[in-house]
Amino acid sequence: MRGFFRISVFTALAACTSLPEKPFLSEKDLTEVQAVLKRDFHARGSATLARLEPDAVQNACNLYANAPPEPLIKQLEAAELAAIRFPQGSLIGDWKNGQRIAQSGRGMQWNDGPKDVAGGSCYNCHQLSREEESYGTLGPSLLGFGKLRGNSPEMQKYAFGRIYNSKAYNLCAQMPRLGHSGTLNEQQIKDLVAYLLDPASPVNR
Amino acid sequence: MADPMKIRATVKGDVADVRVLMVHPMETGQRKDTSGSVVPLHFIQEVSVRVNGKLVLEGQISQAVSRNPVFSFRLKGVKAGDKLEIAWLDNRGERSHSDAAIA
Amino acid sequence: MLRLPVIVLLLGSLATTGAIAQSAKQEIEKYQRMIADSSPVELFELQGEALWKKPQGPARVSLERCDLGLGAGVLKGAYAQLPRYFRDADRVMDLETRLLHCMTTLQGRSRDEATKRVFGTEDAPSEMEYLSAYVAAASRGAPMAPGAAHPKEREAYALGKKLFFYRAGPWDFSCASCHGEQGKRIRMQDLPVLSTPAAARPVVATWPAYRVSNSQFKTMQWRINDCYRQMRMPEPNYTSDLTIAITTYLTVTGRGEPYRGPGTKR
Amino acid sequence: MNRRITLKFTAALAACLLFPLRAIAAWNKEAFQSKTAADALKGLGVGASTESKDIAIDAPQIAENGAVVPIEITSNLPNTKSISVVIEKNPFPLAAKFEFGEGALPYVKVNVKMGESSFVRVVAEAGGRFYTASKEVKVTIGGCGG
Repeated sequence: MRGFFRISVFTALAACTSLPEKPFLSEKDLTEVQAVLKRDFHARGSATLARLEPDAVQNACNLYANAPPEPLIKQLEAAELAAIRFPQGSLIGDWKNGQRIAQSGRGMQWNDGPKDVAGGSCYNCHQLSREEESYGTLGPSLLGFGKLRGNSPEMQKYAFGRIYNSKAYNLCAQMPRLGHSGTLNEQQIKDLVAYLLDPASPVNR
Repeated sequence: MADPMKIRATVKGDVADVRVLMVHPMETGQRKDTSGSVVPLHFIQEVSVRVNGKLVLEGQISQAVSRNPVFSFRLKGVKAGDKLEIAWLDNRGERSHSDAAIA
Repeated sequence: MLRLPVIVLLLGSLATTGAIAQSAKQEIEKYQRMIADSSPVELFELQGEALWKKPQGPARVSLERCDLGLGAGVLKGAYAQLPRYFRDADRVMDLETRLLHCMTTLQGRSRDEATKRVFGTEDAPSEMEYLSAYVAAASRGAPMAPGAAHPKEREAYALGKKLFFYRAGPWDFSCASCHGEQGKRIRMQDLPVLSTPAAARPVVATWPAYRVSNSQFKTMQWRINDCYRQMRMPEPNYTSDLTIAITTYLTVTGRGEPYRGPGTKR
Repeated sequence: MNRRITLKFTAALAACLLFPLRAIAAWNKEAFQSKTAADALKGLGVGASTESKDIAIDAPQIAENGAVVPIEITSNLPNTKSISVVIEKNPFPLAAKFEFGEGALPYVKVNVKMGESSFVRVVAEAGGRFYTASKEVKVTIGGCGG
């Protein structure tokens, strides 16, 4: 036990200190890369060339190696938050459907058909329930998310917003903006909120 | 005629390690192709291994064996230069046969 | 006062989770060793050899006189020195780009015909896949030493590096989104931090590779293409400078280890 | 071109001449088409069997993908005549049966498909009796799943 202790503390420290090299892309670099993308990509299926157009969030995160100056972060986060369309009433949908969405890695790819239902790819990066052992670790574990935080209206709103547009809360977060990008619709996000917050959901059992 | 097999047989002492690769789709009858139609059941059922003409090992297999099957066996009492023959027969009656010298 | 036990508890649970993750990692490594031991990759090499020697195109010639960088027809060790700058084409080329060049110049085939189906299926692997297996296999044991001295090679490396970290598309992903942090995984798949030599080396030394999950042989052009698909981006043009730049950046970062592919992946 | 055809023809002919008859045992349809492990064993003629530590199964505890699960089996039981592999949760559990004649060691390595996590049961026949061992393999999800 003691051995494990030391190892995990050490690993945790090592992970914090040995971040890989992150180059600082200049304005000129961004212009160059954008020109290369426009030249060397073609549209396929639903993946049109319009997707290459950068927005303010991407520009800021690229230009400052994911750490823009604080005022810029505040300004852009506020704009992202303001653009979230929060539905009225309860934000808790059907956790069972939420589980299917969390499991599915489909959607928005050029090989996805127009009738294919998109997923949230949640398990690719997060641990969510004990039942599913094949979970990714790029994001934090969300095991017991609702059990730890409750399911108050404020918490529902936070969970909904975070899934809809993670950049409104953490500007250069690695998590996709699942609502903002049109990957998931309002009902699907509500179902994911239920999966996270419903006491009956495997996340909280 | 099916694609060739790839046989590797190396002897150490009097025991030979044999590895054989076969080209076969090993269709389970449950997979759908890109157009959405079910690919019919198609798999190797029998595999036989002979040394200098004598049957030493026989396998019956199902569609649960992976695509492009790879088998490893061990033969004893053999020496370099012995002739190894491996053959398979699938559920459609197609056959393949390859031989190799033990090295 | 109250905080300490909570921290101890938390650390304790972290340690247990760590131990489970550690054993899972070891088991997956064992799985990967076992599938590599019994991989059908040699079958692709055999078919590739037949295609390499088969006369094709209007010129009715084989690829046996193709210059992969070490002289016409020299296969041994040629893959290990790619991508590299080719004077006759005045550009940096990776394996598939160079093969395509030989198909159009030596065999007289049109680019359209030669690239009609570059990524195969489990039922019908492509010519490029077979050829990549064969050519790469002829570099087994040779240290990976892609071109990194010519100005155009340096240019490709620099562009590849920028592309690696550039976030774009509807999901705001860059290559580094998944391959940027040590010890992370997607589902059960470990993610190498490809911007670091230590993590890039074993990857560079084993691509192209056979994928057991779909029984297909996968080339490096496919690898880049499929990452962009999963990044929800449009599709990169086959053998475009962009794809070669990324491959150059990854290969130069991971150079030095003897080639031991074509590999076998989950 | 001509030579190729001749070669192929000769090989095909040789295959027919060398293997004109089924060898020792024909494919056991009843056992292979069984949908439960118990029926498959019955189809193989396996009655009572004893758990044995003399059967070594080397398989990964976690397979990143069910399409290829390598399984390596060694029997240390004297006079092992056959080794059968049963994947309990597969739709058709019996995956393979190998019979060893004089000149073959009771060892085999084979890649199998597994639809889901399951116990892999191995039954060895030695000296007219049946022995068994099993190992659990967890099938997981490897990549992005898209």
